[in-house]
Amino acid sequence: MIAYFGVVFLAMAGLAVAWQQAGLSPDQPIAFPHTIHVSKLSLPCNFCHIYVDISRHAGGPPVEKCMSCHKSIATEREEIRKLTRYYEEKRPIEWNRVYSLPDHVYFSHKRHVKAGLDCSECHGMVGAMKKIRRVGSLKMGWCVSCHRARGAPRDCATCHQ
Amino acid sequence: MDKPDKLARVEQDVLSAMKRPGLAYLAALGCTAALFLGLLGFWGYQMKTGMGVSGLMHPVGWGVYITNFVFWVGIAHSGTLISAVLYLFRARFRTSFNRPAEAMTVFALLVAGLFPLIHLGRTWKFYYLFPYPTQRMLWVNFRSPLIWDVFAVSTYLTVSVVFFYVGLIPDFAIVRRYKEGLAKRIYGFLSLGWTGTRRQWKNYNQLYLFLAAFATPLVASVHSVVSWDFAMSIIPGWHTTIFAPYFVAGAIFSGTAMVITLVVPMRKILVLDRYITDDHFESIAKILLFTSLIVTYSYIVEFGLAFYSGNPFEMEEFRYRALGDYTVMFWIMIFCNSLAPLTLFVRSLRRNVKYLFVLSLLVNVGMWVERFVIIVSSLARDFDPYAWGTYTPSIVEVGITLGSFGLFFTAYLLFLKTLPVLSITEIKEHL
Amino acid sequence: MKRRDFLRVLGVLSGSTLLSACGSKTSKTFVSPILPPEEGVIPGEAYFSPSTCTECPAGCGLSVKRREGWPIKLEGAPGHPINDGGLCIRGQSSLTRLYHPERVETPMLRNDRGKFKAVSWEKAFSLVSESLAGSRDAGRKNLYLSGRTTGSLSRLIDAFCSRLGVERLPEFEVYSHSAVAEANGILFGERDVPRYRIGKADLLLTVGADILATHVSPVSYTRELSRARSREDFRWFHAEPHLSLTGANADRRFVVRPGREAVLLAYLLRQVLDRGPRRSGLPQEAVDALPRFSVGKASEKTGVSAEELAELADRMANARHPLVIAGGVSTSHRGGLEVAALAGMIQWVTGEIPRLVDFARNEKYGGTGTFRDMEALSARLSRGEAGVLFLSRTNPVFSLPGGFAFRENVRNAKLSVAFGDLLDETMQEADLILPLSHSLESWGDVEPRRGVVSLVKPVLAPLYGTLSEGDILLRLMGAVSGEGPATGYRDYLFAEWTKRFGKKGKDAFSRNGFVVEALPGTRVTLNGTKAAALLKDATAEGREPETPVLVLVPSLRTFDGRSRGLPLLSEIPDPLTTISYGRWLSVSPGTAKVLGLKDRMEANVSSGGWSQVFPVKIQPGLAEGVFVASRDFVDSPPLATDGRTGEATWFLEGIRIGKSGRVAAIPILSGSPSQRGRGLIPDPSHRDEKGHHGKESFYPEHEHKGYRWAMAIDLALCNGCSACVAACYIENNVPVVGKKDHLKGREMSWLRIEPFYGETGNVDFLPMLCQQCDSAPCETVCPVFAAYHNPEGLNVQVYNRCVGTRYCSNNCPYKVRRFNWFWHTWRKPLDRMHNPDLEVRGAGVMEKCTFCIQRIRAAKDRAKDDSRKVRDGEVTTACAQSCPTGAITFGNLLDPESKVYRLAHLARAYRVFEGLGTKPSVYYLGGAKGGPEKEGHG
Amino acid sequence: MENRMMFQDREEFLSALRNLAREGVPQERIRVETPYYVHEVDEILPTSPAKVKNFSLLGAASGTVFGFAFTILTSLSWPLIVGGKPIVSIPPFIIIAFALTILFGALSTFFGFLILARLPSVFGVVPKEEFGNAFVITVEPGETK
Repeated sequence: MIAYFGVVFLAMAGLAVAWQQAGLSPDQPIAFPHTIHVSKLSLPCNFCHIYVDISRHAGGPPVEKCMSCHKSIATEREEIRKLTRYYEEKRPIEWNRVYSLPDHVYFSHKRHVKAGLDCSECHGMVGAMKKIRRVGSLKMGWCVSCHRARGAPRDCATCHQ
Repeated sequence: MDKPDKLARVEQDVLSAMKRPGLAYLAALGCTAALFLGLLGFWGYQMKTGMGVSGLMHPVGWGVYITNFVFWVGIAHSGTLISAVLYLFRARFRTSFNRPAEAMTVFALLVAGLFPLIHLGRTWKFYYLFPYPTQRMLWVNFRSPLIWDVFAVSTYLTVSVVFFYVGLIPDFAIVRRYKEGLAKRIYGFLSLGWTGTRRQWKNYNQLYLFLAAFATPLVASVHSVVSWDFAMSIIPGWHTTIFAPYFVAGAIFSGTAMVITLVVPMRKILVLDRYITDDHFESIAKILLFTSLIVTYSYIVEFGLAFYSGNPFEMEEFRYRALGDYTVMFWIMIFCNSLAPLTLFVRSLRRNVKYLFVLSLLVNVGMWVERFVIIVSSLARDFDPYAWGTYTPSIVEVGITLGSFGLFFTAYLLFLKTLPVLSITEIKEHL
Repeated sequence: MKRRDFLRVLGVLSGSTLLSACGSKTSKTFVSPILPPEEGVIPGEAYFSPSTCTECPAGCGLSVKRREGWPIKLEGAPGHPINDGGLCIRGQSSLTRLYHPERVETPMLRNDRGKFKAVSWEKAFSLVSESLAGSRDAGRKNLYLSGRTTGSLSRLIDAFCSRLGVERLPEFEVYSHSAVAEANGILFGERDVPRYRIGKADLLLTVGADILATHVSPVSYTRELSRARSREDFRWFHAEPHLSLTGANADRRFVVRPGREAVLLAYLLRQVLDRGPRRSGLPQEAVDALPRFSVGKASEKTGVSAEELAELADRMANARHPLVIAGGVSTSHRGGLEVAALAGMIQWVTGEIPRLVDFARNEKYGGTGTFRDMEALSARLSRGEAGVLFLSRTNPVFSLPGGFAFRENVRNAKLSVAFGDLLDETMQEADLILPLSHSLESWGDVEPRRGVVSLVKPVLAPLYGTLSEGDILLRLMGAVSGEGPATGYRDYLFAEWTKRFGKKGKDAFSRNGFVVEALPGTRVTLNGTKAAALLKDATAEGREPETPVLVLVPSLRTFDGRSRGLPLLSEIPDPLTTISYGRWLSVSPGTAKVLGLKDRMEANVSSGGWSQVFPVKIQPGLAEGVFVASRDFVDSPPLATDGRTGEATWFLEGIRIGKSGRVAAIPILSGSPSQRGRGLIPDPSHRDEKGHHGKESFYPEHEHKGYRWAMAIDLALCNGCSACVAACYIENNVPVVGKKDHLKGREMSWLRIEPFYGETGNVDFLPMLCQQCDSAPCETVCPVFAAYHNPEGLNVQVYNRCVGTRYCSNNCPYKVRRFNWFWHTWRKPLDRMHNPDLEVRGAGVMEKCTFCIQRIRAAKDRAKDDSRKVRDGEVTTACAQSCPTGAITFGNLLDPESKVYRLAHLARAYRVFEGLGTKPSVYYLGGAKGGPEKEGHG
Repeated sequence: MENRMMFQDREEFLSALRNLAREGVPQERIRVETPYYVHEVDEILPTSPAKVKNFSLLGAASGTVFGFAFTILTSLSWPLIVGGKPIVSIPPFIIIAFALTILFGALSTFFGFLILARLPSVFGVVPKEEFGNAFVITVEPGETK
């Protein structure tokens, strides 16, 4: 009997772990290197993530913005060709989410940025990641521990919607 | 015949139950098991589709499931009463009942334990109910009677199982003697290697005494806690101070009835008349009568309080309970729990085992209905008249209820074939 | 040990755990658009743009709430001349018309087998233009019939008709108020419904006019009424043969014998002439013609008690600015014209024209045709005179009496072309269906009231290949003349607007969403001769319908039936009967006793050759011998038309009622019509009932941080119109569960209107929502803290923590918690309405009113940005926002300056079941409908 | 060479035991096995009463303490107001503490018994020899004083 449940549990646990690992660092339609843009060119985050300090959502850069430089820069590279193709075919780029929260969570980038939090606190050293991978579990405990540490509100209604 | 043979005779009589199962037995087991499988099926269906497959609605959020929960927890009680309380009181007749009674307690609690889970809207989140450290850093609300339930019932189950097991240890040693090969090893293992040395007996004796002492308060506490699920709410018809004693009495009442229901056929089939005599039944019948009177008294008090209170909500509630949509249930309850048992004032009836059996069935029905009436009729007529509504159980709920009986009797049948149905050692001791 | 025993149970669970693990609908991608979205538009923020509601002819101003480009809610436009922020239940639900799963998506042509087949617009246009020409040559007339049309579209239709030689028929409205218009035409030469300035009156007498629910412009009237009611001296009386929502809300309601309204008014007019200050006189000939009644006689004829008549007369005579409004059922019987005329004369005599009765600002029903016109049309069709018949935004096949045989005659048209969005009876009879865009998808303007122009502005591109009526007409004109569409309707409108308002005016118009043009006042004089002629046998016997009579009334939820298709409207119960789904017949308690009818029993109603079976609902307050059914419940009733006004008579006379013996399953949501003296609404006559302010708590009070959100609901203003309920449904993604679950008592509404009837049949409405109790019984019993109290006094429900024990719901004295019995789904594209600020709750979770916590969160977010506290009135709940009467006030109870604080501390403020010590945060303002110190009604 | 005496009759067994006691055979050399508890044995060979009760007391006490500590500390770790009641509301916690008192008490009594009775014993699982319903006295060899 106990053995049986042991098996069931292990199976479920294994599944859960596999599930997570998969989501940690998905491939992107265009292998965008944060290393170059953040570290080398040291662009500020909100140069591309235009809404990060005015909205819940950080938002991605309009393709036009990418093209403003990449019309001329590194145009021969395969990835940039992809980009140009998106632009010419007027197709929006659908990036795979690395950080996604469930529906019942209310999270506002604006509030956290305005509270003086540095992006790296949650997103890690993006500048050092050739391919973005998730740092932090995004589990409730993960949020709460930080909220506890910084005396941020722990009223359930702040985050649960 | 002289003493030692008597001892051997006891062993043979009791253990004869454990010989190869006959066709009738297997058939019975098949039926009960099938019912239980039905329960699992219905439950799965309910979890997949949603609670809507039950008859529950606004305002009646609790129905048959909670009724079953209270019913089965109630059943458990008399087991403990007979095995622990009567032990402390050194009541001799207990010896012939305590093993089946304890078994009943354990199985009833296993069944009861299912229902809080079955009635959850999101059963798959049931672990939220347990206070264990999680990454959420969240604990449970210890102010909620439901959490009290979790603690009370699981404690009760644990203690009962230990008590049951401890009682079995010396008997396992005896069974071991009659078995060969693997079975011998298993029973040997279960007996923890009991040999009946002096040290073992000395500590065993005290262990049993103290377990009895620990179990005794549970008889009162557990069903009080269960009753507080209702008494702690503000629903007219639930929010009453008498609920705790009222429920405890009811629990013992129904449990005792269930003991009779179980033991009468057992005695017949396994020919244990020598050990379970009519005198024993008479004493049990007296308990039944006594608790029935308490329960009846509680019914009267409930109505008395309601009408004396002058509280319009209470008054309407009890008028409705007796004369409203569930009036039939109410009067069934009165007949089975209050009127029928009065016949036990007649000695001949107390000693008439067949009669007792029938009566015990009535009481089982009556007590189930009592819980239903209390739970449903109160919810159906609470404060806001706009929100009033009536509830009728669905096929799913019926199936699951039958399934719970299936599980209970499956367990009991297995018990008959695998464990000594009476406490051999004790009978020997009292020969 | 204990763990293991519960693990034993887990065996079953583990399976389902995996099943339900995958639930989140969060999109797994995020998008880089090609271009940055339009200036100032930020994702995750809500934007509002002005438009106009087209669900009924009233033309209320909208402010459309959009998220990420999708309209997710309609709200009344604050400051709009018609509705000033309020929006009715139908207006709220109009959004479900836009996203309706069964909208007509493409033009459809009936093929030879009678089935509809999708065709291209080009095909459709060429077909129409050919048969236009064809039938003109064949000597047939091309006809254009539409519902009431105002503003530029009306002019475009004229242009279209003259250009293509199409005859434009008088518009068809089921409720065209032709009796009133006719009377005004005869008396004052203004054939129209004037604007009534209720707000300025100090005595209002409404005769049959259901001004709160369906009459002409309900929200506008409701707003004005609230304004009037805020004045101590205002009184409102209502006379009607049946029981309407309006009657239920008047200070006092008189039950008049059907068809005897004229006697009442004649009596009053005489009284006013005799005693009142006669500001403007009645020509002698008319005075002579006016029949004279003693109080007794009048009372005997009308069935209104002599005392009440006398008092009414006194008040009428002494009032400074009395206003009489006749309409609805009282002007739609054989004596309707006289009733309307008498009302007009009282208005004249009391000199309230033009002060309260303004013909300069007509409600623009002049151009609207009558049933007589439709009779004529039907006849012409039967004679096969019609070539191409355009049927736009109108459903005569459903609305016209059976006798007209319109359904059959439509088929005689060479080509019938129906415009519409949802397939209705008329469209099903048509040969060609041209799908119309929803007003949220199209440009346009309406002029519901003369000089009041309201903007219709698209907030999204059409979901399907639909066009606005304007575009269709323009492209048709193009197709016929062969040179293709001259311009789009948008350009046409811009030109029109610039022409009408000038360049600046046009910009202001499209910014504000409305324009109120200055108009010269119209002087009218009463034509004595005609008046006299009308009065001669105004009160003649034999005019009134013979009882028992079945009164067919417009419906709060579906108006003339045009809103039937909208799912939300059938989910929300009718406030008087609390029936949500299906049809019913309202029967008076007395009659029910006599006939041995009970709720839900089926009764067979027959009159002449016509008969129909209805489930019965016993309706307190209904007069004996009077039966009521909503117009759209009745299939092609045998209605007569009044020769003089062309108004249909909404009375089925001398009906026979029989029991069918069957019992129908109709969901009656209320568990009890009376409140059983439980003081949910304390009787204003004895205040003390309201009683003790809660119990003393055994525990110390817990303090609130910064805010304590609270609500005040003025029961004297609430009229049960249920607009708040609709608003709540849409704002909070509350699922529509359907009839099956309603029958089980599983409706999901977070906010409900509870009607409670008194002995006299008077009714009070109690909006019941989560009371956000300060010592909430639901919180204590939750084992997992899913229900808890937050520092701002909100009773929060954490959906994702809920395990679904339903204990909280059991323990809630107000029974406002709703359990998700199933996985609720929204048929696509209805899910577009979802408010992204809330989770859509899954099965097994308890939910309830949150005081629109998402709105509070947004407001606090804004406040925090410019580091201040949320201002009073800055945040309000969806229900409060939509309420046409302004009965609901939301705010911070800790702020002594706030409006809610003031109201909560009024003498008539109380909380429901205060004796239970739950300390609710919702304060109800008791008192009679008429306001604080006024008499109760009944 | 140990010598064993087996009796079918309770009384014979007891008298034999009495004789041994009178002969002054030290207790630790006498091993007794009985089919059920025979309280006279303890009178004949007096020993200190069983210690199981100490475990009971210890368990029960720790149960109570843990019960209160657990409820109070967890409530404080994430204070949430419910029903306007204080964060630490003792009355409900008493119920939890009570339940845990019983639970811990019962369990520790049981385990106490196992320790004191030297159970489970590996050799006992399938003993070399079984005496059925016989009363057995085994005297280990050694000199009598």
